[in-house]
Amino acid sequence: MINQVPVSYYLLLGAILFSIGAGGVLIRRNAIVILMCVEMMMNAVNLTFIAFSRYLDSATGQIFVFMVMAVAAVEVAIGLALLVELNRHKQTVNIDEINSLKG
Amino acid sequence: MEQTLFLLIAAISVIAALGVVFNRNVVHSALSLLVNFCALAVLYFMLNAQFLGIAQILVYAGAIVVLFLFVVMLLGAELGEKVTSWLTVQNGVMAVLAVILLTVIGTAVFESVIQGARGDFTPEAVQQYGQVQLVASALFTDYVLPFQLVAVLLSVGVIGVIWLAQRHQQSSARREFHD
Amino acid sequence: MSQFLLSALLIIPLIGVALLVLIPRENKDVLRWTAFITTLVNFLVSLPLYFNFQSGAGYQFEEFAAWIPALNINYHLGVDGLSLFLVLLTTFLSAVAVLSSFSAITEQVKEYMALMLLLETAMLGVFVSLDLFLFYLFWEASLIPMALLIGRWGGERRIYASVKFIIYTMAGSALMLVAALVLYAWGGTSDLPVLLQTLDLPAWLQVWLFFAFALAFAVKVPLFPLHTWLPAAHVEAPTAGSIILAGVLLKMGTYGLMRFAIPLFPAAVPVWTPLLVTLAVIGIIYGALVALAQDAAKKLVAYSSVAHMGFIVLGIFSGGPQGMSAAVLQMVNHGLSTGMLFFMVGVLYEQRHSRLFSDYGGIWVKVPVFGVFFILAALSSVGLPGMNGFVGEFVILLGTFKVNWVAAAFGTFGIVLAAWYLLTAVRKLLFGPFNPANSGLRDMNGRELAIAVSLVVLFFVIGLFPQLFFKHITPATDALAERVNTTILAWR
Amino acid sequence: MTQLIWLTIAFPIAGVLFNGLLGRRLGHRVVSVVGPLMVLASFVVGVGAFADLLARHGEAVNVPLWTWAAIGSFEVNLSLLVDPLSVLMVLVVTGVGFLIHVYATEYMVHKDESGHAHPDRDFARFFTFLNLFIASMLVLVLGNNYLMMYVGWELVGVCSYLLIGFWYDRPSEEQAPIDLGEGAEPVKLPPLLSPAASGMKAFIVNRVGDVGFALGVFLIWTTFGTLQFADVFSQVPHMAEAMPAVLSWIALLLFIGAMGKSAQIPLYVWLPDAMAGPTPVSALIHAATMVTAGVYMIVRSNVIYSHAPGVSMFVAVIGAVTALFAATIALVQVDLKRVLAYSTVSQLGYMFMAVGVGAYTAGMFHLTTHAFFKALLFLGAGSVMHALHDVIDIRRMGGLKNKMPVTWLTFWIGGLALAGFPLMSGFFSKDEILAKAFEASPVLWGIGVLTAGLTAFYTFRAIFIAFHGQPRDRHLYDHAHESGPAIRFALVVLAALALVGGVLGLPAFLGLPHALDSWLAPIYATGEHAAAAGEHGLSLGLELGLMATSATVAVLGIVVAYFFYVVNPAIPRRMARSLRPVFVLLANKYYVDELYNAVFVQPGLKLARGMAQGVDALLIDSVLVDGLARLVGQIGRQVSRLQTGYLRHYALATFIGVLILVGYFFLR
Repeated sequence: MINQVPVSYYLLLGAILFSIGAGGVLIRRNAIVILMCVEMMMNAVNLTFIAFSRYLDSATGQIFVFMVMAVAAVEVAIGLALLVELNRHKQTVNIDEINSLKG
Repeated sequence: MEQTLFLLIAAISVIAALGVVFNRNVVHSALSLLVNFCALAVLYFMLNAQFLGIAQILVYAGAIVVLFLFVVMLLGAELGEKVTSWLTVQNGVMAVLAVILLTVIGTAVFESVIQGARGDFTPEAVQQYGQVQLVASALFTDYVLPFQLVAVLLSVGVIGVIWLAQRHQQSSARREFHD
Repeated sequence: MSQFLLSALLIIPLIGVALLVLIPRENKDVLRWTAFITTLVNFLVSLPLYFNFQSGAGYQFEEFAAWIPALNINYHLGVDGLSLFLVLLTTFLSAVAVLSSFSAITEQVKEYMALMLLLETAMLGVFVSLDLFLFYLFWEASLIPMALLIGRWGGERRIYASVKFIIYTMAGSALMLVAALVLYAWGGTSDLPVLLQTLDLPAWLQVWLFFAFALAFAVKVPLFPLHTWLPAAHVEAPTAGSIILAGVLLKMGTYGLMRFAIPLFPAAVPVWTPLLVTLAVIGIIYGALVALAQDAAKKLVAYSSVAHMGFIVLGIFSGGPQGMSAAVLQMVNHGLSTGMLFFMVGVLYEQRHSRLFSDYGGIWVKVPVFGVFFILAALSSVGLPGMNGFVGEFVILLGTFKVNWVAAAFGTFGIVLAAWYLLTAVRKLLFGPFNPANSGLRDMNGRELAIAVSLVVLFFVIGLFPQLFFKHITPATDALAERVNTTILAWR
Repeated sequence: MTQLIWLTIAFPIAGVLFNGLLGRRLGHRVVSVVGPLMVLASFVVGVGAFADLLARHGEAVNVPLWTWAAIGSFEVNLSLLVDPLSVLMVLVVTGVGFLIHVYATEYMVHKDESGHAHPDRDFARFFTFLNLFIASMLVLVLGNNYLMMYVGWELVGVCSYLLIGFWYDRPSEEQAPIDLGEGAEPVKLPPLLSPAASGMKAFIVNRVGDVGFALGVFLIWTTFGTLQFADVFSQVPHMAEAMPAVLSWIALLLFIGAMGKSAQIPLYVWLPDAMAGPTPVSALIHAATMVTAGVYMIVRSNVIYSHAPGVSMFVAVIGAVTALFAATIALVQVDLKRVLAYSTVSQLGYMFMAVGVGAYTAGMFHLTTHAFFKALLFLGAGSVMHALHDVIDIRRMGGLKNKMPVTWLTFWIGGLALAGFPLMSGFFSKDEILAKAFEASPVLWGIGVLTAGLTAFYTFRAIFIAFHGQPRDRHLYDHAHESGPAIRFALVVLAALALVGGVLGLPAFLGLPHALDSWLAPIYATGEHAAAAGEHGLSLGLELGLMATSATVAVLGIVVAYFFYVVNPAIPRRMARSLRPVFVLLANKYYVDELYNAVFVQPGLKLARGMAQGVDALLIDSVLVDGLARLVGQIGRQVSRLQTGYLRHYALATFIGVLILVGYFFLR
């Protein structure tokens, strides 16, 4: 199954997904959606890793994705836990109201 | 044929991604995230990374999206901001920035020829040994240390979450005591 | 024994601190006397420095020990004509300061005395170290005890004063550190004698390095625009703190100029001399004028220090050996006479807790002995012949006149202003109708008398027999002047 | 005895230490013995040295003490010079000094009605300072180099400061306005400065002069490389050709010092106010010795001045103008001591006129005679004050001659000498000056004669008001009594000296040797005697004529004074009323004090305050230093505002960072 699809397509797709994720992080104010967008950005990166691994015939790409997945999982878990905790205090997840870090 | 399949899947994933960002209802965006992950899983299969495709579905689609939905249910779906319209100036600026990032990476992707050390993970080898065996052999030989570290990371993560949640019980318990 | 003398001088105060730590906090008198005896012992140990000092030009009582061999930085101590009398002045004034603070300081006496002893070590370190980094170490070390002394036992705005004191001096000396590093890079070593022989920096670099060093020292002197920390620090410092601050810390600036800035960068001296001489002369006139307008005794004496230090800088940059050796002697003189003035003001402050002239007036009738000593101190500061001030000022102006008669003319006019503000101070304090508010004043007790008499005796010894001092100072300053002149000729 | 000359200084210093440390405990009697004894001892040593010097025919001897400082080419060895000029000054200083010390032992002790003696509270301190003054004056006079002269110069300045301000707790006094009779509005007089203020004024004005002197000394060292008199004077002739300008500058600068110390025109303002000090101080310091230091300095440096003709003429002119100026002010003074003070300024003007025209001997001669009769007059005034409980305003005196015969008689002798009455010492010395002045320029002589007349007039005006006529204050008159033995002794001895003083310098045509001229000749021998001051350029007839005119002018002054104040006292008031503006001007001393105050003192204080508040507190301290601190504080606050607390901003910041990095790496 030779791949007619050149690697640049995959990379371009990865880039698009990454940008949409970044845009989402910047636009949305709901913490949960932001976390989702972050997940999307990570996945875009995974995609490019696998694309490289496929076209450079080396397994390292895939192993990296493996690591990234682990990190992503932990990150979401902790993120959501924090979010829940935050909600306990501020009764909101809208990041604009959470500005106690003000200088 | 494969190209048309790729384009289809790509379109689905992009639309799903946009769905995540621009959906007023958090649950809908979570679901569109699920679609996106599945689309990506298919792409992984096409890129000869079957194990990761399965892992993608298992970890991301199965665990993380479910976790999101669980949290959304816990906190109540409507708590997000009441988005009146998407066309505020700020969103515009952000969107423009995102597009700029896209163009920058995009141009880079096309110009520079991908080069790197060609490994031995050729499709033929895959046929011969099987994709999972090859990945496993790489993983447990020269990447065994990262593997251990990931293990540590995951356990820390688990403990962290439990502690956070547990603290949550104590404080509420203590609060009753005080009030 | 004599070749470990300098290290002994540095260590004795530390031993004193150790003793203080052992003594419980309650019995204050034991603390006070231990501290005083330590400083006294240190003074007596420093006397042999003078008696078996051969008045050649070289460094004497040298001590050499590798400190950081890897970086070629070593613990190199030594004394020559420039620093001999400053060491003696430090040990003497430390003893005077400790003795004078017996009745002034009541709370936390242990910490106070410990800080005084640490300060003494740091100051001595500055004057005896012949290694650039060792010098810098002691230079910064001397800041901390003095700042704490001002900060803890000072007057109302003491925090402001001590913070200003630290930051002002640190800012100056930071630049010096940079210059020292550059010098170290060029010279390969930080040992002064070695540097003096081997160093040949390009002229432009010498100009900049001289600027860096001179700035740090100018802050300390203090030279005209950089002097505003001095009155603040003096007014808020406790009496003993002021004595040490005026008596010794200011001299570290002028000493630094003569020990490091001028010999290491002789080519830069003619470039910077006009500016520094102008600032010195402005300092003399400006310091005197501002002192004239002061209504508090301590501030007046503080500004008089600015004026007197102006003379010293004028002497240093007068080029001739006369100016330089007189400048060194004038450092000692200023230390003694301003130290005594601060001590006398302190004696009054202890009883009346007020520094304003308006609270005093006509007190000579109430405290005759105090009056006599105060007038003697004022006259020594005015530069009455037969006392120490005159020797320094006259010879400095003489030396400067030969090179730059305009500066000398302004400087000489400065002594009129000096007479004006000092005698105004004497008139506001001692003369005039008796101010009944001072009826509670007591005359000087035995302890204060001992200090005053010892200082006045020194005034007359220096005033009548300055040659005892010049014979040791002159060889060193001749070498310095000759080094600067030869470079100028070669350079030109 | 010459080798022991240093004793003359050692004795007074011993007195200072003794009285200073023990005086208070041992009571005033011991102090009043020790004080004068020390000065007497110095006098005896002085006479011994005088005898030796005579034997050696005036050949100078140096008595080395110790090396003061030796730095490279700057070498100063302290040593005392015993030569005719310095011995003469030693004798004058210690002689007159001793008499004044004896006088002071009684003057400083106030007797109340019951005859019980109350010594002044600081009796010991007074004698300590008086001895210190004698020692300083001797240092000035005996020093053999310009450094010691400068040291003495400043020391006597400090002593005069301490002694003027002796009664430091006395406030300034108001002076009663002068009433001109017939309903004319009385003339208000400025208040008298307090002792403390006048002491400080004296010191600072002296210091201004000392600045000139110091610069002169520096210039001497810079040009001649040495400060010793002998070396300097030997190089002067050669320097006169090489750099005459430098020589004139040296002469001028040294003269500025003399102006300050000897109260000449611009810097004389401190002397009248110095009268706030006790009268012995006025007599010793402000009449006989300190003020003559300027004249001594010029006579000592006669070689320099004779090679700087321009400056010498300037000196003469300043002297003449000061003489006339001071004499005019003295005409209307109501305070006896201030009349004498202005008279001293005037007589000093004479001396400077003499040395200005090169008549150094005449200057010294007048200095000596002036020391005698002016000290006598001051002591007489002191005796009057002592008797009238410190009242010195002559308008409250009158007819004291029958109450105080000795004082009155000695005052007369002093007055005659001061006025230059024929055969008195003042006559000979003043006449010699006028003769020499005539040689130099008739204008100077004219001013001199006019001033002589005025001198005679104001002297006898004071005498007639105070001692003759009817007592104006009955209460005071009743209490007046003749002073005690010590005062009378001093007055009589000084009167004798004033009488015979003339013998020192009899005019040549009498055939008798001019003692002083032959005595001082050696000091001129060092520099060849440029000005032909030695032999008389005048013909005998002309000299007799000059002497006659000055005699008649003196007598005329006395007669007019007698007519004005004894025969018909109304006349001076009527004249004053008619010439009111002139009278007011003189009474207020040409408003010179107010001028100096407005031009120097107030602007100085205002500048000081301006510098203190404006430049120091505001510009440097709060604007630059604290300003810098505030600036750093502000910068800190601004930067902290970047931390808005909104996650979006942080995300955006990170995003932009990524964008830049990616852009840089990919597009490079």
